[in-house]
Amino acid sequence: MRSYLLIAPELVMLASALLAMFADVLPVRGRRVAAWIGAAGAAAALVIALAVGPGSVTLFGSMLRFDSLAVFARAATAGLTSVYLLWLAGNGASVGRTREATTLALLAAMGAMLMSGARDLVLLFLTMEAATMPAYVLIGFDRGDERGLEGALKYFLLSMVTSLVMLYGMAFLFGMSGTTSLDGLRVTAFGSLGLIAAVLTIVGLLAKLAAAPFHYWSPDAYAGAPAFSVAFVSSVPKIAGVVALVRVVGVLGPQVRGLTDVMLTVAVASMVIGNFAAFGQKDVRRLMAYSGVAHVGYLLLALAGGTEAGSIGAVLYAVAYAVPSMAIMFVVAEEGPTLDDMDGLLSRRPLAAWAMLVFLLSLVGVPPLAGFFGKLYMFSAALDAGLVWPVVLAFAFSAVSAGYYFGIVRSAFLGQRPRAVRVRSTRNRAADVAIAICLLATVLLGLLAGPMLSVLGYALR
Amino acid sequence: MSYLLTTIVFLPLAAAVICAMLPKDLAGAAKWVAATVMAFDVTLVGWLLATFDVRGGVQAVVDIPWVPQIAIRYHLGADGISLAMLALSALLGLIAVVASWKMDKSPGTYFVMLMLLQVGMNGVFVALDLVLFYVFWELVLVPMYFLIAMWGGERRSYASLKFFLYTLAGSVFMLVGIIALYLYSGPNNTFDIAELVRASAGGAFNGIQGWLFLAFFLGFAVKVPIWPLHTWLPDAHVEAPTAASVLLAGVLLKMGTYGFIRIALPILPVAAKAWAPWIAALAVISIVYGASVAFAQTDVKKLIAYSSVSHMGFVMLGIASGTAAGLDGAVAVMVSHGLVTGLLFLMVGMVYERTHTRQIAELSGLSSQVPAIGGILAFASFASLGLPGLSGFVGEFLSLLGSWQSTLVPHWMTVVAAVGVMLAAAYMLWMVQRVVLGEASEAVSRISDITAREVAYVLPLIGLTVLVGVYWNSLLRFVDPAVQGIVTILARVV
Amino acid sequence: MTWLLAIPLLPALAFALLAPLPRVTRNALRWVPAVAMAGSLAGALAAFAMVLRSGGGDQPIYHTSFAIATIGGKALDVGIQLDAVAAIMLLVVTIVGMCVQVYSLGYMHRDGRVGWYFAVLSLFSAAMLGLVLASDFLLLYMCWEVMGLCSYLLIGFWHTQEAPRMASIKAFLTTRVGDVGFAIALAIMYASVGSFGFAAVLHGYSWTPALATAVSLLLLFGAMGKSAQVPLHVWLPDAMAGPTPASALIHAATMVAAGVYLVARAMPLFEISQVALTVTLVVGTGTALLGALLATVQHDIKKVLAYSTISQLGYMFIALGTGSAVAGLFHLMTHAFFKSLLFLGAGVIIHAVHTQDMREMGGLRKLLPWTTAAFTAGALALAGVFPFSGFWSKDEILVSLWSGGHYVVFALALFAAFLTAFYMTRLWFRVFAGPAQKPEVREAHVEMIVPMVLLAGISLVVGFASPFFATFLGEHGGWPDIMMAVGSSAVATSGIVAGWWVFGKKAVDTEALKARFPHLYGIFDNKFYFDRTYEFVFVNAYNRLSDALWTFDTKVIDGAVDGFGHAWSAVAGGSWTFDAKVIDGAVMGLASTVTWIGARVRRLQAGRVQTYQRLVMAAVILLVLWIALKGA
Amino acid sequence: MSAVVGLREFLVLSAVLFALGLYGALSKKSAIMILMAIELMTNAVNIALIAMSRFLTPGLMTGQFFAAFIMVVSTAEIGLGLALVLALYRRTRTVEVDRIDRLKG
Repeated sequence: MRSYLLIAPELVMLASALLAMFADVLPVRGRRVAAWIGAAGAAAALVIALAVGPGSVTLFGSMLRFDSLAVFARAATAGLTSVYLLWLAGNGASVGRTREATTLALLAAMGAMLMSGARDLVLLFLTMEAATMPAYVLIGFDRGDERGLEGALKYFLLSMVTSLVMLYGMAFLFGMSGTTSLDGLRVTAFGSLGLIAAVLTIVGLLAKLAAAPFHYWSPDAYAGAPAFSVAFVSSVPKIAGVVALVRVVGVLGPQVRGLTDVMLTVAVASMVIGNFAAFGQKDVRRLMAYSGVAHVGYLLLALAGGTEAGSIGAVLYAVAYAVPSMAIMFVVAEEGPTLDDMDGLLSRRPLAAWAMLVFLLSLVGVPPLAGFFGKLYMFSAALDAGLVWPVVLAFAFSAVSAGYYFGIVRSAFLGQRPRAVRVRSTRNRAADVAIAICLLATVLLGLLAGPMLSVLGYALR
Repeated sequence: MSYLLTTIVFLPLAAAVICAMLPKDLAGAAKWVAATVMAFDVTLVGWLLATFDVRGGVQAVVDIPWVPQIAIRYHLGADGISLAMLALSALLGLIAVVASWKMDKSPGTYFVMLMLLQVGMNGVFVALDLVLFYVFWELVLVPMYFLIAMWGGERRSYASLKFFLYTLAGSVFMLVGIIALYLYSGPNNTFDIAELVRASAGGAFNGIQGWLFLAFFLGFAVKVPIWPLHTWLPDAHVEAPTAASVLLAGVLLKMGTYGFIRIALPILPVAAKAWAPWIAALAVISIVYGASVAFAQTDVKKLIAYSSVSHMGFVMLGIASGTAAGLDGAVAVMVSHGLVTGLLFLMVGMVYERTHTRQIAELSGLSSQVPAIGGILAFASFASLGLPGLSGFVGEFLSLLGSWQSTLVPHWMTVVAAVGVMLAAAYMLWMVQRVVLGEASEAVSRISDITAREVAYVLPLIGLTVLVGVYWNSLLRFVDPAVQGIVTILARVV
Repeated sequence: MTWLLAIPLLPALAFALLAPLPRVTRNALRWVPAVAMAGSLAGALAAFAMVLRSGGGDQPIYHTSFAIATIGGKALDVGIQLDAVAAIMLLVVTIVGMCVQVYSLGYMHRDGRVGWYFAVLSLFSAAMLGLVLASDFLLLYMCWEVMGLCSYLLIGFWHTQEAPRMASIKAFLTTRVGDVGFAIALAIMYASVGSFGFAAVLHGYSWTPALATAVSLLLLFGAMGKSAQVPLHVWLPDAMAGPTPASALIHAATMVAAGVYLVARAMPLFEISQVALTVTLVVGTGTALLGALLATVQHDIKKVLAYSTISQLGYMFIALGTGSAVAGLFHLMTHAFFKSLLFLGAGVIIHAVHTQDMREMGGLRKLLPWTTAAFTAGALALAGVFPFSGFWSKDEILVSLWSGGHYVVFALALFAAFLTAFYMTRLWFRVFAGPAQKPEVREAHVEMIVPMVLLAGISLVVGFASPFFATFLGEHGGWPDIMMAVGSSAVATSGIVAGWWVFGKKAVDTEALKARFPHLYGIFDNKFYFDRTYEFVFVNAYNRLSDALWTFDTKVIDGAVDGFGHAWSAVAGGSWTFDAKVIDGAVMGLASTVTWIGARVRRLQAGRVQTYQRLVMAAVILLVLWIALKGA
Repeated sequence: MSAVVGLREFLVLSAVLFALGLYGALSKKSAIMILMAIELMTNAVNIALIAMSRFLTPGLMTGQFFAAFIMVVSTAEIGLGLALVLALYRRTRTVEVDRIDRLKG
């Protein structure tokens, strides 16, 4: 029984997912009760995950072990999902079919939480698919809109192909090492065939994170999908994705000589394509897609360094990226996807406008917000590993990124065209509370970077 | 562990929060909140000035760990130079609030921005940890961007984004420099300036001082501004509202030069000495270039903006010289430029409020129609062209002495700088000639003279300009001991 | 002895009191500066008496200093001292200052801004007194510049008219050109000696000849700016646009003399380098000659006096050039008295006939008896006629020239003396002799007459003090020898006779003369083309340079950032312009270029899912190949 | 070719199948055909896994477990993919992947 306690958070998520799915059976009427249950469930999972904390006990024959990195990722995923569902509860009317959305979100989050603890190739594959399948449905959520379905299909086809490439690689990894557990892989000597298998495996993970040149699905998927699903898909699964990448690279990195160069090239490619493509975008969802590609580029740069500090920094930055980008998508979902919809936001909703500013500044990396400390921490690790020029490039790009992020700010603050008809706000307090929580998290993640790092189990210098 | 500096720096933040909380109809009260908080801030700084022991080096220190994992400390402290700049920043902040008393366009947000700007400005001069310094450095950018973008003139969106991107691009290099310092700072890495100075003396950065200095140079040079990185300044000044351009010219420009004095010189003395002739050359170009271009301006505010480029050229000349007189002169120009150019911008703001034009061609005969405004504008112009007996002369004269005395700066550069002083007289007097003297032009003929409120916020600047001009030690008493420390570091390096 | 500080501070306080007042009250209190000046006069007399009692000599009898700044730990001292030279200069400045103040009460009482005039006059006197009492070059330099400001304000007093406005900025900038040299001299002093005090710089430091030459030449350059020596003399004639009493004080007695005083103070330095002395001599001679020549052709009475001042200052520089500071200072003193007298007289004349053009004057001898008497005394003193003071001081200079062996300069000086006598007589006959063109002229008020008479008396008496003057200053003094006296008197009288012959008897038709030598007269008329060359070489060139730099600033540097996009469009062809139109929000060239690159990068995102898949697989294969090659 | 069908033959078969499936996924116009090609690739991976498990680690069954899991997951995913294609067909009356390109840029 003792070992089931370890995966209690995931079980709670599963239970609340099922409850949310059959919420109409419950005596309580109201459309958004599912979202409330989901939010409460996710919050409970967060508390339990933190309470249980890291342990060395392995489950299911050493396939699952939650060290401090995994605990942080689980807690972050659960927390973000809880905030997401809270916002969903607030915005139920405009979203429609909240029960399905809540269930999908919870299942995807559960998959992601398990993935962060996966120690075995098989479990890695299973949890990865568990995390992405609901994402396909979320992207294609609005059955009536063929753009959403088209986006979902593209996402589906591309991720299927890349997953199969990963599987093919994993098969050969298993072949050569005789075992599928990550610790086992560490031992075997890799010939040139092993190099290829390793690269193929990495490709699957990189595609999930939408790193260039495997990012092609994300701009179309995000542009087609409704904004609220992009909010979830573009932020929560990525945290667990980064943790998985850290695990795999941690294992394969030392044995595969060229792997760090691959990571480096992919990182630089992501930064270049992500930042340049984001300029001149009129649709905020597509802009955030490309910004996602750019930020994954920064993450991969830290991982390319190959140091433990680099991986810790990458995970911290994944959270520091997820929180503001999800919150931005919340505001976009409430206001409308294009820049013109954002015009005159300050006059209509001053609090939302200022919150939007803080989130964008965190993404640019302006201190004292979370983005800055994440980047500072990550890039000092990368610099330490000797990647001088890529880091200068990364900093230069984050400065350039101010150009396109400020496009949103300029229309929100300086745009004169308040929307003609004041649409009766379908939101209630809950949505604003969710955005406020994100705002608090973005600022505190910056100021309290110290405690955050100690939670990550990083030995105090 | 004194909490004085923390209160001084973060008091305006409290004001900002209060102003933000004010409901729409009470927005008018924002200015009172800002004024009282800034007044209290200035008194605190005054008290610090009074109890400051000139020989005591860095005082009022607070030093607690912030992000222990990578040795970032919340470390504040003030020595003579920082105190002088802090006093300037607090005083100009208070004056800026009083000067924007009649701000009617969404005043609540305006004063929130002004107070956030004040936090950044106060903080940057007392931060002794590089990351904390960088945090305050960047913190200033966003409020100033909004002050220009939302309350500026016609081309405000162009000017504000240009200002933001120029400085941000510069600060990117600075951040890389800071991280490189952190990594190369010997066994236990640190961001703390004092420890970095000791590490540098111990030879920690010997190989790469050149590259590090380049990184910091780019970051600071954009802010100073040094020719050719100056083109953002005239646009930002012309489009910014009066109070914003007073703070921009009075305090923000000094963050760049303060960076050189506090960080670049002490931590990278070898590179500073190697680069000195080049910096002096750029400084001299800035002086003559700024003066010449100012001579051709048709817009008064642009003229004053280019004059700032010229004055900051003197600061860089003083810094490049590396001598006690040069550095004293540099800090003196920083303080006096803050007072004098702040006064100039306030007067031009008054004229603009009344005549709604800044074109020199349309303005003339101020002294016959509004003698008080004309007189003060003339007084400020004479202080700006470096008339002895007023603060402008002190800094420029000491910079010239320092650069002649220094072995790093070729003598012909000091001669060109001295000619630059004469050129300053040319464009300033040419402006006074056409704007203050002569018959009252049509735009000027019906305006009213200075009001009591305006006199109230102009008087302290006039008083200080005369005080520093007549009794130099009123400023140098604080600045000189701090400068001696830096000169000894530079002297130790061959 | 700290009451010495009161001498410069009293007028300064008067200015500080009057300046902030509103115009009406300031006009009412216009007598305050006069009272302050009286106080300074009393102080000056007391100081002179004390120095006299202590027997003069070159050691200061009182010195106090005050640390104005600490630089690199060392204190920078500024202070005042009282020695023989200072005592004399104090006397000169306060006496002339008092006369001008009293005179102005009458001359300016109808002017609307008279209060401001007296306030600035008072500030000027304070600065001059401060300069004279200064015990170090730094305080001297600071007072020097404040005087420049006051001269700017006084010349441009009637700033609503165009001419005074242009003249004032011309004066300030030309003197500022000289001050550049002065500032660099100070920088050298500080670099080598470490302080500015007279004692430390002049006596306490062993200067190498080269360095001494550099410093003295730079100081000379500064003095030339302030004392209007060729080539920096162009501002003085135009400065006549200011009120006449102000010109009397500034452009006759005090400010222009400051340059001479500076060189006199720094004489020990000049003596170390022979080069500096010869340059001073040459500059002095050139200026003396040029001033005298140009004075002979001016029609404006004040312009004549202005060029005469330039010429006499040239004389003082000649004296300094021969190494005899005493002769220079003596001539400075005498010149101060009789030249200010002449200016005050000219003021009365202009007030009476309401014009400055001598061709409209004449026959004033009978109409303005007192003025004529006083003016004539001054004119004779200037011409160097025995027993007037001009004779003695000019004689001193000629003696020092002769004994110094500068025979050529001696001859030129004599010729200049002849010209001086000639143009003063020309002026006298043009103004006082001949038929009265404006009969209804009244004599000046008493406040204007008394100062003139006083100055006339001094000009008569002070000459006799020449032997005591030298001993008082610590040099060996004595009566000038007879031969030189006779020689110079002969030259002076011949000048007067020539002047009477041409202008008194109208024996020569000057118009015909002008017609026969049009070319020569052209040169004179254009003041040797100094103004025109400066205008072209410096002012216009600088205007063109600043316009060029501004366009460079906005077009090239700024353009480089904005234009990068437009330059790129030439490379990228039409598509860019379409994008630029669409993305009108592209704020900066840089930003619009990046947007353009973005558009190109996004071209791959063409929407067909299979192209995506092919791209992905191509990337995978590339990676695999690269790893395999690297791995093997 | 040795009479007995060894590991090498299985791996060759798996590679051929994988390549064919990949070709089909990349070139076929109809979405249904792409899904079938993906199914082909999945089975290729399964064959490889089972072969390696049989020949290299006969004692352990990990490879086969892995294959079993893959089959389960891939059926679910293909079902989901078909649902997507069906929904898309109902809206756009086409399954031609090339004509579904309204999202771009």
